[in-house]
Amino acid sequence: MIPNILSWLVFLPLAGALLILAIPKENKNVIRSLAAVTVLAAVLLSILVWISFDRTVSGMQFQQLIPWIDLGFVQINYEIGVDGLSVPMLALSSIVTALAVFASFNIQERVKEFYIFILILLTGLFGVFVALDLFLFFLFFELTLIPMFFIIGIWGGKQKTFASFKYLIYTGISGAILIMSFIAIYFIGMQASGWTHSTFSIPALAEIYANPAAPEVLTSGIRGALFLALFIAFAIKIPVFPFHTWQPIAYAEAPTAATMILSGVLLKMGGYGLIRIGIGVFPDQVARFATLIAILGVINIIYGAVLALVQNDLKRLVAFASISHMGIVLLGIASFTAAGIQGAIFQLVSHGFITALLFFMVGALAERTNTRNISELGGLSKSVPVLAGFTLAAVMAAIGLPGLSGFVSELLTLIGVFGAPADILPAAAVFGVLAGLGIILTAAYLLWAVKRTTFGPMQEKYSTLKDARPIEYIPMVGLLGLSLLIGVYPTILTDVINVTVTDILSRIGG
Amino acid sequence: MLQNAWLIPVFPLIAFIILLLFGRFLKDKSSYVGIAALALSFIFSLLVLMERIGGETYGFTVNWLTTGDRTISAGYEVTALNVMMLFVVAAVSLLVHIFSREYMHEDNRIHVFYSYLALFSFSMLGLVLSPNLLQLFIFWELVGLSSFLLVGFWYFKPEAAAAAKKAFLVTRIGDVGLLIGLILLFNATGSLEYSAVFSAIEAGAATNTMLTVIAVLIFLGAVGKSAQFPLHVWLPDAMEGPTPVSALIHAATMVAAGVYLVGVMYPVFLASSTAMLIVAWVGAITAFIAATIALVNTDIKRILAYSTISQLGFMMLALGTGGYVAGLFHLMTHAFFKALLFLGAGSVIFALHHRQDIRNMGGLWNRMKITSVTFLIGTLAIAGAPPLAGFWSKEVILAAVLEGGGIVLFLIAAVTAFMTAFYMFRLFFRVFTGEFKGEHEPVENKKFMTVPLVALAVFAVVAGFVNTPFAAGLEGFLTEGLNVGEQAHGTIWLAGLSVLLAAGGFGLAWAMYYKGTVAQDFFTSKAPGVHKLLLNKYYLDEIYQAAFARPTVAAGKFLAEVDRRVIDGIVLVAARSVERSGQVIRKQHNGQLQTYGLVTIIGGLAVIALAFVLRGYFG
Amino acid sequence: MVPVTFFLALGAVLFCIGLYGVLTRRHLVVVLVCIELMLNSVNINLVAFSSIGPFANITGQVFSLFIFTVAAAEAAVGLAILIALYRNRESIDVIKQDIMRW
Amino acid sequence: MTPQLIFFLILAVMAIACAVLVISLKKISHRIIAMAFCFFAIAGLYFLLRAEFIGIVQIIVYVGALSILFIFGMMMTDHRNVTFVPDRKRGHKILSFLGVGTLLGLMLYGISTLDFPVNEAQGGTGEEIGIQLYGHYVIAVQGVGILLLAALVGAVVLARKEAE
Repeated sequence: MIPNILSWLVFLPLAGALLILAIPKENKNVIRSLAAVTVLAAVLLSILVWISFDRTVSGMQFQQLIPWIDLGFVQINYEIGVDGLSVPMLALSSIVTALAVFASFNIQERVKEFYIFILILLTGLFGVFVALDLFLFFLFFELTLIPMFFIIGIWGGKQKTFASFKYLIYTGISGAILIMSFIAIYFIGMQASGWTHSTFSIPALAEIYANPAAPEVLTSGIRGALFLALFIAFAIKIPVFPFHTWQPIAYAEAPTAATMILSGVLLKMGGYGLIRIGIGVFPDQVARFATLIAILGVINIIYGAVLALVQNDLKRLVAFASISHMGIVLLGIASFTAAGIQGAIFQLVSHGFITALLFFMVGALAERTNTRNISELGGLSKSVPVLAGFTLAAVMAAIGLPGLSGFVSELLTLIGVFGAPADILPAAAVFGVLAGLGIILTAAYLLWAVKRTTFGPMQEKYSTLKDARPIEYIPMVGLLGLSLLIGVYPTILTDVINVTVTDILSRIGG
Repeated sequence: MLQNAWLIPVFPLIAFIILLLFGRFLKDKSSYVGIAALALSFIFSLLVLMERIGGETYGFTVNWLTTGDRTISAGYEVTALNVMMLFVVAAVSLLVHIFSREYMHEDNRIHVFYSYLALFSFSMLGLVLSPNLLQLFIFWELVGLSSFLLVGFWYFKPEAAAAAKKAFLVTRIGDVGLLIGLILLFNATGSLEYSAVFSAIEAGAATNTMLTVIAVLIFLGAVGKSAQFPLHVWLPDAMEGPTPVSALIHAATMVAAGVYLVGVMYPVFLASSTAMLIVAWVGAITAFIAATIALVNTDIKRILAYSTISQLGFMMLALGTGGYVAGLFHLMTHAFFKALLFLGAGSVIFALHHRQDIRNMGGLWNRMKITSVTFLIGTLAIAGAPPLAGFWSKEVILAAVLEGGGIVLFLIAAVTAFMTAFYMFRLFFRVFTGEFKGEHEPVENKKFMTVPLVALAVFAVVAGFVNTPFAAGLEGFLTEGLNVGEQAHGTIWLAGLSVLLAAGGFGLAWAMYYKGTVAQDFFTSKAPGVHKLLLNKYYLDEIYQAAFARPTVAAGKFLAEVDRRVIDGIVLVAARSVERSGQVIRKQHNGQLQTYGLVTIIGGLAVIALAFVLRGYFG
Repeated sequence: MVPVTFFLALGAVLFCIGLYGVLTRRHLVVVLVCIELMLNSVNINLVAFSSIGPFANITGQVFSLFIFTVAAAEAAVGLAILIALYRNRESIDVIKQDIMRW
Repeated sequence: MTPQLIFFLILAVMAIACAVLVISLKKISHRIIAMAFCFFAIAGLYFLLRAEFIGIVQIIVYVGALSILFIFGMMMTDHRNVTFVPDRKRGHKILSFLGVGTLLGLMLYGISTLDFPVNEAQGGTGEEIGIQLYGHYVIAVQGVGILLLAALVGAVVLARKEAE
């Protein structure tokens, strides 16, 4: 066991980025292989964390605490650690990023900068998922924003500038709300502890907010306002209707690898934050606003699905599918049951793999046909059978075909929703049935898209397309294999999550 | 042997993986891989069946998923019902694999076809072996996937692509109902194991309303899969797939899974009389309307498809009226004779170079002897001619309906039985008798195609003898240790009525299509409106299009506009207004140092003034 | 002894006159002159406090020496800029020096 | 009415009067001379405060060097034309006057309410200042030296005619 393994993990990609910085930009292949080696090392480390994680213990593991900024009245620590919620997210980020690196080997211009940005992004992601200090969390949260802005803005499609600025401004607003609410949580926490604690540490704050020494400070209005501010900040990231409009264009314009990371992992920071800080610090408020969250979740599911139905651009279609699928996370959280929260976390991971695969497939098809317009495609099964087959498999995973991971998260979430306590989520069955409707719609728009792109008579102009290159098998097989793995044997994932979820629920007597 | 039952689905799985990875190198040798795997499965299931008769139920489970303090397990189970199903599925599947070798040998994607077929066999056998509802659901979806893949096998035909999508989507509606039903069941009883669920329900774990809801939702799944009204519309379209697929999936096995599901969950249905009533009526309506559509259709495969729907309705009707054994017995016999009919149709279609319209057929009796004879056996069996398989199973169904369903349902069943005999013989006479109408003289097909026909014909003759009024072997076997209520038995007058109905149907068809003593438009000219209605399948496709598909797409278009103009519009307006105000304020920066200085002074003074007002002078 | 407040008041008056000059005069040289005036008024305060005040000590005078140097440097550089500006734009009207906008 | 107060009043009135002249005279050269007198009066005030060294430096640096520098600056630019057309807007002048006046009022009010104990230091001889400068503040002196050098070089570079 490596001491301080989490710090190694977090700063390994940064070190890789610094190394790449030292390489002349003409040596593209050296840069590519160095990036690949770095991300593979990160994958290994994150899997090591996964393996050595003790599944029987609730609470944080591999903790590390270094005092960092001490201004007397403000103390910020470098406090990191993982529990069953973060461990899967670490693995998800490293794996999806690694596969995205392989998927982006065909990028030719500004290779050096591209991989530096990707690696910095990975450090930010790891940081977010291990940070136990609100301030640290925010720092890493913002650190992910900048590389992605440049990646979209430099390597994006036709409307890249507009897309990248829209992304920047939306997530910037999210970050601003986040830091304000963090500071408010900090000061109110200080008052609530009877001026005995002054901390940004999430576990300590959870304790303070659960058992305040000065309860009169924490009126239900203040708690509600703090939670809603947090919720909006994360809702922009997830994204939740009506804060979603940055997403389709950002996805559509970003290069394939970036879209994979963006949709596969970056979004998950929103869901993760909502569970880690939202449920972690304000469980009572989650219960209080459960109906609101569930309504937004169902709107996400159905709204995203109905809009995906009429998209003509494949990437936008998948983007709306992503919105639809993130609704399941919200619904799981709102159900406030072990199964529901487990389902939400499972969906974060599973959707990470599936949507990355979908975007990769769309990217691979678009690269060959030079169009993403569904109306111009058709009959691709004939010319590129392997790609078409993997596309179909990805679509099936997104539809929630059992045996692939999407099904497990839908199942767990629905078990949670139908079993939700009536005092927290009234009319749970209605939400469940609407989510079921969403599942049908998902099948409708995805199959319709498949029918119009890969099925049908072959078009002459696509008869000479090249099928999958060997390097493309790595992301395709990797992502599909992982989805299959946790779909066939979900315990591999749930035994990591389960203790943490039970612990969260037991702390609030839920 | 029972401990090794899990191997039965594994053989096709292995075949699937081999064909997926190396299929393109094996080309048409891949058929041997599939046939070998299925042969092994068939032998194993035969062994398991023989050991289970007179033996005990065997089960094995491992934990699959833990949520909170509840666990969902996975495993397998060998019960009386599923060994019967295992045997039927393995047998039909093996024969279809053999048949397809010849039927598909011209297709250069034959390895893909066999890999899909193996995937289907794996899923279907796995479905049957499942010890709990969730695992059943998992395989349930996988058979749906294989059905989708096989229907869409000729994806370059737009009709096939559309049919595949329709099949998946329509069954998906039912599947979501089933999923919700099983989740409700899980939340109510804390388990999904069949035995645990049943004992929990007996102990009163769920209220009566809840049970009805659960049963209806589970039945919704069966409605989708077994193509019951109103979700039956996908099955006729699914005939776009290769004919062996239609025989295996859309006649014998997958579509029967819905019936099997109701059979497996029978105690849940029994606990709710409302649910039983719904099952019975849905079955009856389905049986009736599908039979009426089959009367006028002219596509050989679609007639058989509507016949399948109608027969599945019969099974549901039986189950809904308490005829547990009757429904499942008919499931088994129907699997054999309908597979026989479909393969026979496949043989005809293959010989006629993929022509399917019966109006252009005729006179094949002398040209394709084996196909004709076996097809006749199938026709007789489905019409209910004694002592073929269909006679015995249809008779117990009629008995169950009469006893448990009342006179209205019985009349529907009787009329449907009459129509069944009529449209089947109409099909037979038009295809095999009369004048041959094509150019190429058809010849009998090779052994790979005729051997399965003969084998199935044998089954269609003898399968009925496992459960006769004289020796109700199947009934004892299936109901042992299960509380499914008293089973109805046929009387001699019922048997007479059944034979009479079959004979009536035969006679009318004979008169109209063989002898010509009754004009072929005798009925259609009397009621052209009805005829048109039937030809258009009650306009159900059009109604669904107008009621669901188009409004959804329209809503999508509308919401997309809303999204673009309103939601994104608000965002853009906010962004633009910031930009505009920036432009206005920018003009104030005119480069005049002294203005800046003045503003600074005044601003500073304002701050001081504020401090003055709020706190007094500096403190 | 003159009270220190008198010196402070004088400093304030000179400062304000200088400031007014900076804000309203249009000749760049005059503006610079006025800035010198403002710096001087600050010096008066420093020297006054170093001689008479609660913590009278020599540091104030040392500090004012530094201000002298800074003022000298400022004047030199300022005039150099002024000459360069005049050479390029042929005017030393403050109002016309407005290229540093937007 | 001590002699110091009398001298203070004389010098103060002189400084203020010269300062007002700086911003109100018509010709630029007159203004610079007024400035020199203003600085001279301030030097007198330093003597009054017994800061002789500072007073002498004031005369040398401001009255001597800086005035000459400004005169050079004036001569190298446009010095005939002091009034510019069109004039600044009246509103600007009034606002400036009001703003500056308010500031002055505030400061004078603040000064008038000051109340603290008064100690007198023993004057600032050159020796004492030298000890401080080259002892305690030696680094600052070095820094200022560098600043002056930089200003020297910078001024030369800026004012030099650009090579063609």
